[in-house]
Amino acid sequence: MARIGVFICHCGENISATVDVAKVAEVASKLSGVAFSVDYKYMCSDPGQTLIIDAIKKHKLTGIVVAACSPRMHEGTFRKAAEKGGINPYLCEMANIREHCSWVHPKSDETTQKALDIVRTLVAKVKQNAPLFPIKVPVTKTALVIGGGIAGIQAALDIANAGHQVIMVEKQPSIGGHMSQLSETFPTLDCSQCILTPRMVEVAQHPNIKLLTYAEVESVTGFIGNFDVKVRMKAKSVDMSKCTGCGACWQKCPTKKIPDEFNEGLSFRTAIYTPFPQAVPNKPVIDRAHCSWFVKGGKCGLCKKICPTGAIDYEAQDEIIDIKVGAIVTATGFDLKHADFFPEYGYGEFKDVIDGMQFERLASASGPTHGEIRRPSDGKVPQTIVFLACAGSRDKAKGIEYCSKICCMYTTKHAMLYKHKNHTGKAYIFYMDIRAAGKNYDEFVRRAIEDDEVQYIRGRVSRIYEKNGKLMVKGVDTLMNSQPVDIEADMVVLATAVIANKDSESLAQKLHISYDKHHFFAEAHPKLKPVETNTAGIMLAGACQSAKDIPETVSQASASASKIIGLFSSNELTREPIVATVNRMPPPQFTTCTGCLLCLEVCPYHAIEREEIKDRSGNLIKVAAKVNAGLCQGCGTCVAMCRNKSIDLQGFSNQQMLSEVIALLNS
Amino acid sequence: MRIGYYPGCSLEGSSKEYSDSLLAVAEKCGITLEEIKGWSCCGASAAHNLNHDLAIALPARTLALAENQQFAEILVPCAACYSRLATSKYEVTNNDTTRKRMESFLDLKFKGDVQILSVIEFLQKYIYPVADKYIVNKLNQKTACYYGCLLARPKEISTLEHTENPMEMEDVMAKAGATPIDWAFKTECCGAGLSVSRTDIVAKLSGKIIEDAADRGADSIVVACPMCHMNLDMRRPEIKKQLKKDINIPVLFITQALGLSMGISADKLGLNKHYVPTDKVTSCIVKKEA
Amino acid sequence: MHETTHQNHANTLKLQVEKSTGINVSHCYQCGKCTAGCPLNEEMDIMPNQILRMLQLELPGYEDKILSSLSIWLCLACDTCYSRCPQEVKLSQIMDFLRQESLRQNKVNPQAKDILKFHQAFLQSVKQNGKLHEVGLTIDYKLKTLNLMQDVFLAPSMFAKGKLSIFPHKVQNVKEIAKIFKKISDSTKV
Amino acid sequence: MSDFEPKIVAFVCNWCTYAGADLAGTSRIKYASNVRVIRFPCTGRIDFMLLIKAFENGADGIIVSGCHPNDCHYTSGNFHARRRWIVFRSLLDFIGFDTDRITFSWVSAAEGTKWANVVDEVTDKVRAKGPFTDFKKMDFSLFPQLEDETITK
Repeated sequence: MARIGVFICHCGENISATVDVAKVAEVASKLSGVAFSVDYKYMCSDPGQTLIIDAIKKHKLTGIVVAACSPRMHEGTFRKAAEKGGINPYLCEMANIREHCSWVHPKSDETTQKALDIVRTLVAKVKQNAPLFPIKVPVTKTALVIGGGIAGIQAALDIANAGHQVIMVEKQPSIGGHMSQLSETFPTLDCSQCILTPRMVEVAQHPNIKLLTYAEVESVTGFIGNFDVKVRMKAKSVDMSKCTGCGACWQKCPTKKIPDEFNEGLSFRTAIYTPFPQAVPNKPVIDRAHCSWFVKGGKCGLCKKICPTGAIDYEAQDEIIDIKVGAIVTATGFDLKHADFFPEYGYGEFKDVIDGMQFERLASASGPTHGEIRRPSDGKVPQTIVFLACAGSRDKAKGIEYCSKICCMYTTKHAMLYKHKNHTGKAYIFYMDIRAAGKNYDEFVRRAIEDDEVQYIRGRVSRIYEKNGKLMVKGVDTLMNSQPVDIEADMVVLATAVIANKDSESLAQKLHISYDKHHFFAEAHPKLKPVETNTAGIMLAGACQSAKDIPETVSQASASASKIIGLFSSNELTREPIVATVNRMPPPQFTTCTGCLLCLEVCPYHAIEREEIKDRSGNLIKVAAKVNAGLCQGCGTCVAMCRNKSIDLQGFSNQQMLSEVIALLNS
Repeated sequence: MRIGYYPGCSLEGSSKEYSDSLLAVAEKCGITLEEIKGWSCCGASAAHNLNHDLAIALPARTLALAENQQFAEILVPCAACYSRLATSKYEVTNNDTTRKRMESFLDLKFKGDVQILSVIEFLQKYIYPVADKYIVNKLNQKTACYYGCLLARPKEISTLEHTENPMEMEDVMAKAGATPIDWAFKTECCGAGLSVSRTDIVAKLSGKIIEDAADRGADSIVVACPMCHMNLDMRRPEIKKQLKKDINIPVLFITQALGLSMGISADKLGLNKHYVPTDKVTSCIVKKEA
Repeated sequence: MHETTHQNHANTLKLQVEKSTGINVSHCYQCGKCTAGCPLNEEMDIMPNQILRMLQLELPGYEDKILSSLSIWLCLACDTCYSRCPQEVKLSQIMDFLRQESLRQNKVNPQAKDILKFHQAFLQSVKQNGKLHEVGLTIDYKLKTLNLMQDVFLAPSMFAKGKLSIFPHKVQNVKEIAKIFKKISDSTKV
Repeated sequence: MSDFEPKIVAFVCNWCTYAGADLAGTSRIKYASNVRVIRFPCTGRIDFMLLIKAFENGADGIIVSGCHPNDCHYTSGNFHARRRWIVFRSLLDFIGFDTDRITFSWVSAAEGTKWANVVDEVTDKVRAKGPFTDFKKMDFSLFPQLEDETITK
């Protein structure tokens, strides 16, 4: 038989001014199962809590209802008091007679009656409460960082510097990502590689970081604190332990005409290569798609002949390794939408129509022109450059509907860099809006306009065509009565759209995280959980979540790292026991679950698995749903979906909710 | 396979040579075109400028007739007519209310399932595969293929693979032994229906087209639309005034050019009907090497 | 079930356009790409994107300016704008509607009278013959516009080249065409 | 009928509407005292059979309210609730139930005023309809029984 205690709080006069608290206490004492009832001025005060603790002990209470403020305010307080009184904290419920009653209704019998109804409802609920125990999950204190761009580098260093192990997986032969391709960075114009390279080296040399380059995540299973990850180590064809990075091989490699990805196709590389001179690790791999040993079946072999340490290994195979990690940072970055889908701009057709990343390489001191802005077609220095912002962004017809966020700033930077290098040159930017919201960003744009005489023209360009070696740009100036503006340019730079990586969808499926319709990974909450995913233990950093500039990317990476450091701060993870469970009973029934697995379909957290119940000799008896308490967040959508009530939510069970409904309406 | 033929008004009048050359080429390749009985005007730009219902109803009438005469396909060589018929079909087949409205105007029932072929589609489908057999001459000249607007746009009805830089006419002309040039104005507008009412505008727009073709060394311009032809050929005096220079590039219908490569006589192809003399075209022609 | 019903205060030109064409005028975000590529932008009094802007704003006075503009009559429906519009606003269809509305409200720009008369003469010829009779059209147009001397030097050569015929080709059942014209004109009067 | 005061039961989610009702409280916004709130973690948790139970036990009107679309604390629970509601409503319509007595709304944690308005509007609406007595005429055998036999009223 239940022995419930009811504690009515006056909250000073906040409740007692409109609710007859004495009457509530009196009526409550007569409710079925109530063993004790009292009202007091401040239940949350020390004496108030002591009153509760003593009452639990004295009256041997099996559950308590505190009628006071919102549970969102003091549920934790009173659950602790319940625990001190010697009962399970989850046998405490709160009846909200302040926010939902005394504060919103006038002093009247109706208000008191409502308070009574609320108390009665919660008494009915608490009678159905079962003791619950926080769920403990062991934590493997190693983090996996997927992606070795600036986001991954920042997250890895933060976690490693906090004393935890980090494994970084990068699919390219070198870490560095897109940031290593950039020339200078807005709004300070500091050289990108100058600030990035030291951090890349730090990653490689950090005792707590294990770097796996030319590697990709193959599969992920498990849950927060306990992920099992398979990583594919792609065959590098070079034994990293023997290679010294001397460079003899790539200087001699006869296959020299492969478009260089790092230079965005503006130069060539060899088949055995490092992506760029500052690569980390600075050791080459063989690109098997182009190497004549692999393409032509055993021809060439020059690199093997000249390697002084015998590091070349044509026989090397892909390898799958297993790692165990407690948390994952997804930092896989972005792609740029190729400009081919704009036939009216002639990208791919006219050599001097290039995209923003190509301009970065032209402007970079380590680029194919050593930092001089020269036309790809004839190597001449262009006298007029037209930049097109929103080339694919905010264009639902041919591109993507969202704003790529970084183009306004980098286009300004491009025009500025060009003007710094060619004082007499003309730079025009066609734009729709200048989105320069960031510290010192708008000042940067103003500097370009006021000091460097970059010409901003508000309007889109309809078409570009070539005539007598010039690029004819047909635009419009919507600030000038929408007059057509035709410019004869030597070079055109398209600020192409930032899009999700092409394999982001398959990675999201491996990680069981959500992604939006543009294939960017989805955060758990757009405002309050911007770095977590809805799979506990997996965080997001950088442009894989949405288009971002460097400062934002670094902030998010550090935020991810701090979440993980927090997670690793104890040996066990404690989670609220508000989780779903599938009922179990003795054989031969085992469970009432029929294995329809509708719950599995609706669970937003992939917390429900298919379980096969087998007899001792391994024969399948039945299929049922099983909840992984490590993943379940307690929303209860599965419970409402279950056809025969085989799955239930602890803390909000079917019995509890039904008891509330019935008690509420039957005074 | 019966192919219905919709010449349209221009091909019965000012652009008779387009029809003549098309029929001659078809005949050469053993293809019969059967004129749709009782066809009427598509309404052209006048109808869609002044009355939306009329702009749908007039072409719909012809479509309904073609359907009743059991044509699976009809050839509409005039780009403007093609555009109107295809738009009408698009609206009627995509909107049930429109179809019912049109049926009540026309007193005709129809489904809108007749396949409408532009001249380009027709050449691709029926002439291109067999052309080698009949081509005896090499045109041996640089030619600018001009598509204009109505074959290329809008995307709902255009059958060209690339709106901005189509290559379908180039393929045909290359087969006829011409060298198609890469130029910038192949889908720019010639001024179209303003030919009579605003000749000044037509001279300006068509002038730019002629000038670019000349700048890039074209010996001839090839078109597939009577309106484009009229503006580029017949309006040449106004264009000359506009450009302040004399550009004498002849403008041929693509079927005339193809006909020449098949050895059909210039007279039969109606080359004498042009304002800009076509000697430049014919003088380049050489015998195709076996 | 809370439903808020928005009461549209007036039947603005924007709403009429949207109702008739099914195009959401608000999709236009004024990038100006239509104007930049318009072959007739140098001739227009109000640029294509400005027409959309004026429709969007629904300010008093704008409707008259749109309907009495020359631009709506110059538009050739070449669809260059639509084929490049990032927001897929089919401007040519809006222009079709605006012309008809301009005509209906008798607000045709004086400079567009010739264009209008050409179209009217054209349709007249089609109504009479079922097909266009180019000679008939030319005579009718000249009488309508009093541009009697225009192209007068072309005509003899056109006859000589067999490009013009004095007598119209007629559709067998001409009355049928006239009936369609009548039905449509009746339906719009209602 | 003039002194009839309807009983309104509100099934709300913990993260948005419950918090919105809290905000109405801290802002001291007054509204009809007819409503009684039952707190769920998420609207996705709400079994619509409980609505039937509420009517069976004397409720005159019901509010179901949660986070706005795309704002669900659990990502998608409110979408599941909405989908189930659409199906459930057509079932109720089919059997002739007055679905106007059930109000589905989105009230966020910031919308204290909206919560008060929803309660007032629903109360007025249901008050005008009069007490709900139809359940006595209804054949509840159409619905599977909930396991309430063990519960003492």
